[in-house]
Amino acid sequence: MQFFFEVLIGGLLAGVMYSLVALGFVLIYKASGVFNFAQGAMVFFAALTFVGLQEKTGLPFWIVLALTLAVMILLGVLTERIVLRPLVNQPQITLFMATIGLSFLLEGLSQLIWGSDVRRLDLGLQDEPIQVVMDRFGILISKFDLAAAAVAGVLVGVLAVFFNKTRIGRALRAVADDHQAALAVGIPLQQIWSIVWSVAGFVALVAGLLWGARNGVQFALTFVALKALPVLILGGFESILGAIVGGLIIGAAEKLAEVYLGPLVGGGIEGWFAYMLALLFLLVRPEGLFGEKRIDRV
Amino acid sequence: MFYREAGQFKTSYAADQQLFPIRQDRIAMLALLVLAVAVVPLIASNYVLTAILLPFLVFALAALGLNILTGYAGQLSLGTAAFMAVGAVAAYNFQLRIPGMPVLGSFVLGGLTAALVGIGFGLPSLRIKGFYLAVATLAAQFFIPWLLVKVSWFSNNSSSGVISAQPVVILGFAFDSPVRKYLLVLAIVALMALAAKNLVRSSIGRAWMAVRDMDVAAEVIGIRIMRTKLIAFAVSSFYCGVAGALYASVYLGSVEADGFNLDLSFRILFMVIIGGVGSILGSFLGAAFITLMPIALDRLLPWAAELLNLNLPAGVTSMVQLVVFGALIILFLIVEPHGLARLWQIGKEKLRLWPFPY
Amino acid sequence: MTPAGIPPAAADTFPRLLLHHAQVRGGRTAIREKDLGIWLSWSWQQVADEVRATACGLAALGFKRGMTLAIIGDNRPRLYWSMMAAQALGGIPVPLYQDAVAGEMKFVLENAGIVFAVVEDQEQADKLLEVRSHCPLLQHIVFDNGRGMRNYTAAGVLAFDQLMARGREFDAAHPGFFAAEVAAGKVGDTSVMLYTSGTTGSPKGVCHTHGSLIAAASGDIAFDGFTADDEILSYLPMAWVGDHVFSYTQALVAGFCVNCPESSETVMTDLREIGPTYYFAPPRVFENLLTQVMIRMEDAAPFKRRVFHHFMAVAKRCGGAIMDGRAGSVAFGDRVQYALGNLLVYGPLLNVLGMSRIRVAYTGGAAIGPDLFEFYRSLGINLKQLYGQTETAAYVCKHPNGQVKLDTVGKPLPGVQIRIAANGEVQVLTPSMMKEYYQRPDATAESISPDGWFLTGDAGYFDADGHIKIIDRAKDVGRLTDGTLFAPAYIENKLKFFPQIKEAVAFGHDRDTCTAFINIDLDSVGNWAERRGIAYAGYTDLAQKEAVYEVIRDCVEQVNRDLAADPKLGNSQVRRFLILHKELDADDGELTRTRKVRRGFIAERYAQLVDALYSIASHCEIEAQVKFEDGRTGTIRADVRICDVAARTGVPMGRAA
Amino acid sequence: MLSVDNISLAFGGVKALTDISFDVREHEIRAIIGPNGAGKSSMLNCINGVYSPQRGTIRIGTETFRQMDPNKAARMGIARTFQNIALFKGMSVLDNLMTGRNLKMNCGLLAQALYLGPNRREEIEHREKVEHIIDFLQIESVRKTPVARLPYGIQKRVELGRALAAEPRLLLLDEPMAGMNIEEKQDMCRFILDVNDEFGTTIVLIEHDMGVVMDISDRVVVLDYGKKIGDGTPDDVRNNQAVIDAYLGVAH
Repeated sequence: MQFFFEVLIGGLLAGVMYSLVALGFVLIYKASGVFNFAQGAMVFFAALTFVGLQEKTGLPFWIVLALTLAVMILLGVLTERIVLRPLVNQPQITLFMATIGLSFLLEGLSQLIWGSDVRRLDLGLQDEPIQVVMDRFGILISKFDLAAAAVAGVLVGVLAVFFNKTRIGRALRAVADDHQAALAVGIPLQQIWSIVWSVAGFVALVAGLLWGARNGVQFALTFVALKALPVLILGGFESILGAIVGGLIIGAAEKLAEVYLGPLVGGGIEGWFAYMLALLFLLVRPEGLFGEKRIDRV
Repeated sequence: MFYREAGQFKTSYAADQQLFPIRQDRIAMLALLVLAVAVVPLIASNYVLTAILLPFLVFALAALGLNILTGYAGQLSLGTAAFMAVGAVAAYNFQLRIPGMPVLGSFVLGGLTAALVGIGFGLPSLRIKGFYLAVATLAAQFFIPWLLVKVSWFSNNSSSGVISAQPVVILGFAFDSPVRKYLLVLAIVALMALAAKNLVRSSIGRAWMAVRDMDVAAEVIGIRIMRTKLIAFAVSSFYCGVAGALYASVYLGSVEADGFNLDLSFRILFMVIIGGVGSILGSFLGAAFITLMPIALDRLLPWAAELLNLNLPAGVTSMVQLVVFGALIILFLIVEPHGLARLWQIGKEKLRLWPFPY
Repeated sequence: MTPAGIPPAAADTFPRLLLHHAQVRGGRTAIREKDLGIWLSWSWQQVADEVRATACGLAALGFKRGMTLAIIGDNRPRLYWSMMAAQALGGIPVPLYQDAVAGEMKFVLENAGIVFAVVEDQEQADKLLEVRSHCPLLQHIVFDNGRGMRNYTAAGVLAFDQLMARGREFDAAHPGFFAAEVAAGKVGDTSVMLYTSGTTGSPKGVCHTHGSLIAAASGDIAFDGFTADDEILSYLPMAWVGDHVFSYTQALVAGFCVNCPESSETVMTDLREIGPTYYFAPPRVFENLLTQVMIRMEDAAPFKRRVFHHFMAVAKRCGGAIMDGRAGSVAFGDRVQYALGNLLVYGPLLNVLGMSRIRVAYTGGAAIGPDLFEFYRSLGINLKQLYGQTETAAYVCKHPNGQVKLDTVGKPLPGVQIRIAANGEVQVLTPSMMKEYYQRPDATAESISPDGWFLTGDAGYFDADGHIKIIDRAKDVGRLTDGTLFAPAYIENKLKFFPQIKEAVAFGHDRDTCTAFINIDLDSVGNWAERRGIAYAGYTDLAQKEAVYEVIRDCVEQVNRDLAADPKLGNSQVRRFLILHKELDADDGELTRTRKVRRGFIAERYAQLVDALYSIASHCEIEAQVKFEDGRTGTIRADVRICDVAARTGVPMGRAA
Repeated sequence: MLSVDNISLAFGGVKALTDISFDVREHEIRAIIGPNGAGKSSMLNCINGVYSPQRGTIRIGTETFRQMDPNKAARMGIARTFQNIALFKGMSVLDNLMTGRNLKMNCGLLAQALYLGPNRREEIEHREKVEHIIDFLQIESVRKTPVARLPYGIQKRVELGRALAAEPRLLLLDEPMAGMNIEEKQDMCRFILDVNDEFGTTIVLIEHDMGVVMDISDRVVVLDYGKKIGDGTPDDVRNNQAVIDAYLGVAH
């Protein structure tokens, strides 16, 4: 039984990591109605920039962090300027494909600038279990996971408040519903989108650091985005809460399946299991856990 | 400028609805066919045949399949490679397990199997729309290759999961040399393209476009949305299946389920976007573009490097290729969302109206 | 394929010609009509059968020899067949203008004693039903397109299909009847009655015989070598002699194929689809076409515009010469450029207009500006001028191939003699002369001289090469107080050549100077104004703009330069002009149905303005009655500016822009 | 031909229609009028199944339905046009009309792929029928232009053409003359009368323009705030006090 809990908590903590990335997707979708496939590439780009700067400059952690954040904000503004502004009123499918193009661009660019070899990323957090929990319950919970979960939790809280309460948050939601209507009301669309993409860049940076620290900064990081997709399906594209809950469910389910279901079928199921789960869920509720039901007005 | 349409009038609906109503288009198409069938095999070197033309044709077929689903029926799919994998493995197994099965027959059966799988993964499209559907097809993209590799029966329990495909022998005539392979694939692709063009301009094609443009209106005039979408999935997967079978047996020579990964799906999606969403010609233009682009880059980059005398480390070309791909996608979506096909169409329109602007 | 040649002498009436073609080339396509998106075609044999059924149908209804049959509608195969059917029974088809209002038709119905009428659709049928109370003779109205007429119960209204069904019954019941009727036809019978719109007095019915029309048609065919392979598009009003000669008599004699467009809006697209080899159009059509081409080219991309204007200049330099076969006189460099131009500009331009297959193109019915004439010839269209009236079946003068002079109407045709009377009037003796004006012996006597010559009413003279040069209507030709010849139409045509000017009316008879009213072309000047950011509310507002007056003044000055160089008309230069505040319109009676200016009526109606022209006033207040499209009348008040133009001395012939 | 019995429709709390009953006779032009938001379009959408009413039944011919679905309605010969044009933007006028005929085409998939033989014959046969409609609506000159490029008035006509292409028994027109000038309105009225007269189609028409309604409709239903306040010939509706109040806005 104990082993079950350990796997469950491990799964939940991994789930937090997923929801962190999913958050980036939700943020941009909620604000600009764009399903940003390049979020994964942004995570990889952020991590690589951070590590690259750390090596090159040798500056302390916090300064490098600030520098990387600046780079990410610049990236956010540039993306809005070059890619999104000309495509303002295009259908969602076109914007979606543009982000696929963006993800390829970012992947190529980051490796061009910083080279493509795998690098260690040390966050000062060790990946060993926490003694006290280990003794009492005998469950192996790595300090790293806990810390990561804490950071993610804080970040999510901040964003939830930001979205629902502040003036900019309301403007973001208006823009998501209808670009033209928002423009008509006088909301500075371009400015709003730059902010949103910068914040998404920040989230990507945090996710990049955490993921990078866990399994090294390398090209595989871009596949993180593919992990986050099922989370979005479960939680619904528009809701932050959905992203969190979805992430936890997927994380836990995946770990449990890997441990229990995997051997029966010959292992390696973590690739598609999350998707099948999400797919089944979709058949029941096509717009996800918290998504609003879309009424087709004729 | 070259069009002389004066005097070309139609005396019957059949004439008016034919594939190429304008004589100059018919001449151009005929010339193209003669060039492809007679001239190319003579002058093209083996390298050109195997490295450029074969993949171009196979990818064009797959892009055609995806275009039917995404371009005409409006259902976004990211799982093209998975359906190609099904086609390839099914064709291999049909040939292996049923003695005396003709190669072409196995291709068709491979396609049909892919169509069945396609319908399976198409079912969710009835309830869900847009992005959610893209994710459902992504599920197929991850699940199917894993399944084909895992279940060893498919790969005739070869350890590495890589099986050498059977030689292609039809009616005793071995299609082994590059020229013969090229002609075989050309014949298949041309026929299927013609079939696709016919489908698109008859009633099922209009039903697809109706569902794509406004499914509420389509339903009201009596189009069965579910049936139309499933047919789109089936036909599209059939095309991808056959493309997969050709890709494995004729082009690569080996059937390897892992080879049909997400990256291949994206490449085919790019072909459809850049080539032109919703146009048969667009699939071919897109396939040509995406196949030729890397080769052109390989030649161009070293030359450019010398020019700017930077020393480029080895692995760079593939990186630059990624960047260029991404940039092109964005460029096309901004400049001409309907891709090369629309540019081709505008060019043709200008020629017909020359020297007038409208 | 039998050589085109003239059919045997026995086939000397139109019905017999029809049967001859049905026999000789029964399978070939005789006529096509674009309907429901595709071109439906009928072979000569099918046409013969349809005409037979129609004729017997008419006979079944009581149509007798010598009766008249009214024909009203767009160019439709069935209306042409009705003509042949009437002629087969020895009757006289009387085509009317389809855009005439019911009132105008009433006069013709009474004058020609119409009992039977074949109409195209509900629109025409309603007109006839409207005036039926005034024409007791009118018994039977047969309609072709029955849309909207399902529950018409008026007596004698019959569908064309019913007519043919009764015809087939009648034919079965009287087997020899049709052949006998056709055989009974004589060369001297009246084959058609065309009402001249006539600038003065009420219309007169011109009666032509089979003989006169076939003589004219045979002459035309021999002159230009038409064969059964030729294709024409018939889009002109059937009541106009131009269409009758072009798409009926010549078609029946040469046996070439007539194509009827789908509707009046789609004429240009149908012209492009058919690509006719023989084309005829009044100057107004060529003028509109030129304006359209210029406006579209103005909107083209700069590069395309430069290429276009460059090669047009080349064409202006040497196109005409090459067209006339005098290529030798053209510099080698120009010939290469012209060939290149053909590939890049002229070929595609003609192809888009649908004129690339034209072997021979004629214009006539009104004078055409020399530069407009030269524009089309330089593009490679073998455009030639023909001269003739309804009374002479338009068979008087034509430009022979290769001898085209820009300001003449060509040489007398074979079998035609021309003499110039004392007062400068052109008189003609031609086999294609009409028999008489229907029931108007007085009018007939007036226009045919005792020794059988036809008095054309046009003033003109022979030039050095034996070409006839028409300057104006004889009665309009006047003299300035100092005696110089004043030909208003000649001046007006020079003005009308400019795309900016749509219509012009010149005054000068018994005056010491010459002045003019000008109508600007709203499309062309409007487009020009938009390009320069000049805002305007409508025609009246645009017409009074200062900048517009400037542009028109340039045109008038150029015309003056041309006139100055002409020995006979040197002094009749336009000294003062004004731009009319409204467009001259046929509905207001200012133009005839074929858009010819009715000078007398206009002079009388705008006497106030004419006087102002001859005073020193620079403005004139005017109020005019206007009839709007839906029948309501209203008045337009405007303050019309008058502008002076400097006279030109004898400067050598300057080229108009 | 069609009878609607105490239909009620609500979206959550919003009561769009309450207890509406009226009938439509064969070959009749039945108008539904009422101020904006009276529930006219919702009524039409219930008849052809786009919305499903909570209470009441719809009887078409002999069959009675509680819930109608658009596909079944189409197959039973009910066609309609939409208030804001629902044409297929990606297609030309001709293709839009041909799509209207898809119920009548039943060539198999393989036959369509080969195109020759049966499919070609079927395409040509249906093309001819569509050409009659094009001729009827006088839109020959725009036959091959993409629909998106056409002016508003012509698009309305094309949508009417698409509905006619299905040769319906019952035609539901949702404000066919909205946003048209006088001339276009006269043309559209003539088309509607011709359709009713030539093809014998029963027409249910929603329209604001009183002049048009009074001229061409045989009987009129008046809705206001989702309730039926008037039913009968144009004349007795015109001097029905409740209707006048509804339009002149007497306080409720």
